[in-house]
Amino acid sequence: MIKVLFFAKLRDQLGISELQLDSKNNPDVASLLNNLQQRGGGWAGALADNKLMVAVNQTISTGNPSLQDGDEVAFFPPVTGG
Amino acid sequence: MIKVLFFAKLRDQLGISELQLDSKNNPDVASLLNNLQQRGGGWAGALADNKLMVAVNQTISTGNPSLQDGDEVAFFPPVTGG
Amino acid sequence: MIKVQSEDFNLQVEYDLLRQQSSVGAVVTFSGLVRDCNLGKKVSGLTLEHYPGMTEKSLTEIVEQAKQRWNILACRVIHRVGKLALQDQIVFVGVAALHRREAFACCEFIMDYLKTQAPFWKKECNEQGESYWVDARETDAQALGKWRDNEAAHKK
Amino acid sequence: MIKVQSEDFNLQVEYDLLRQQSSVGAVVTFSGLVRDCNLGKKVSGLTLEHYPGMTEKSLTEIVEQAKQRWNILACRVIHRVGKLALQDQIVFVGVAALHRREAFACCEFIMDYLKTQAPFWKKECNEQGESYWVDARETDAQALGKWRDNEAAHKK
Repeated sequence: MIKVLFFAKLRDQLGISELQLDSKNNPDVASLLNNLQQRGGGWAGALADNKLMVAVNQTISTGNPSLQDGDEVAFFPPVTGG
Repeated sequence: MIKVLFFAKLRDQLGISELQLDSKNNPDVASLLNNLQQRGGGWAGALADNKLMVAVNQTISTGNPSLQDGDEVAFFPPVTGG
Repeated sequence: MIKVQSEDFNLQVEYDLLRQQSSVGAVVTFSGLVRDCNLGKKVSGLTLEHYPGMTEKSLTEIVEQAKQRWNILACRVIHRVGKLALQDQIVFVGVAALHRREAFACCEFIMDYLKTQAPFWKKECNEQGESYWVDARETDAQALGKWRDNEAAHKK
Repeated sequence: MIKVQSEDFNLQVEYDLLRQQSSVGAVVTFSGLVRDCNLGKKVSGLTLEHYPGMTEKSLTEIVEQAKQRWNILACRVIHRVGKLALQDQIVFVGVAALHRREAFACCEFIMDYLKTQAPFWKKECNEQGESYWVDARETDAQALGKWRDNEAAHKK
């Protein structure tokens, strides 16, 4: 399974902070994102923002890394700490 | 009269921290410096350092400002505070 | 030393820890505070959300990058999370070095990267009790360009 | 606020004074300390000579220049004079601003100008009881170039 996390404004928009998804249907970040956007409701819109950041196993990811069982993938808006 | 001050290493080299000089013979900084260098002993050598800084009335001076009675002129090595 | 915590911090305590080595000649500290106004809107407080685990990892990596660029003697980073009131301290970055150049550059570098890479999010609230997520500032993203473009210059 | 004094100063006190306004979002502080080693020589302490009157005037002018370049909310500068021991505090520059960019730039600008314009001189002593005047560092003179060359860039 892949653990998927959402934070801040994105979590509020989706109304959920965590999902567990099958790794077979989500071989990489791009297909995971695509599958999430297919969920209907506000998902496509909320996940269409091209400023969204992605972290795989708690490291910011810019390409399209492949995923495997046990991976943790997080989607979140641009960070605003400091 | 013009008050002439020396600081730090330069004062140690000259062995004096303050002089009062006639303003008539020292119409500007260049002539004052020249007169000081004529004093013999170590004066010419100590005052020949082209890194010496000059302040007129407590403001760093880079040109050759004219001097008048009551002015305060200071000569000192590059500053090393902070 | 990196800490993500809800408790406040004390500048003097951090500073005294930074200056322990007798070779320290320069200490630069940055403190970020909750302002009363952001982008023209009155602010009465904020909540800081974070991604537990990744915040510490991200800050550790940023500090490691900074240490590879500059010769520093000590570095301390604290970021608070949770509810904060007006004028509360949010973040502390302190750097000790032999000379001021490295201390300034390293401290500013860490703040620039923290602002754009570390997973914290601010939700501001106003006196009417409304709350809203703060948008990222374009100038924060631009600030990183300085370190990429002038890498050679800043290494001096 | 500018002070030239023989007494020590307290970072926390200065910081608390800098952050009094509720619009302050960023405070940067610089503290300069007596290092145990300078240019390869072991140091056991130093004496700071100054030009009374001109030091205050010079620091005031430097801070005024900085305020013309950056929008800052508060600034405090303290420079000590007289005998100082190893690890003693020598100088403090603290700047409060809305955002970090101005606070960092202004604080570093003041230190760069202080180092090359304010009439202080260090005489170091070593454990053998020898004392000698410290030579000015070429890198300090070079540091000023940054503010002249990149005036437009740093005003952003």
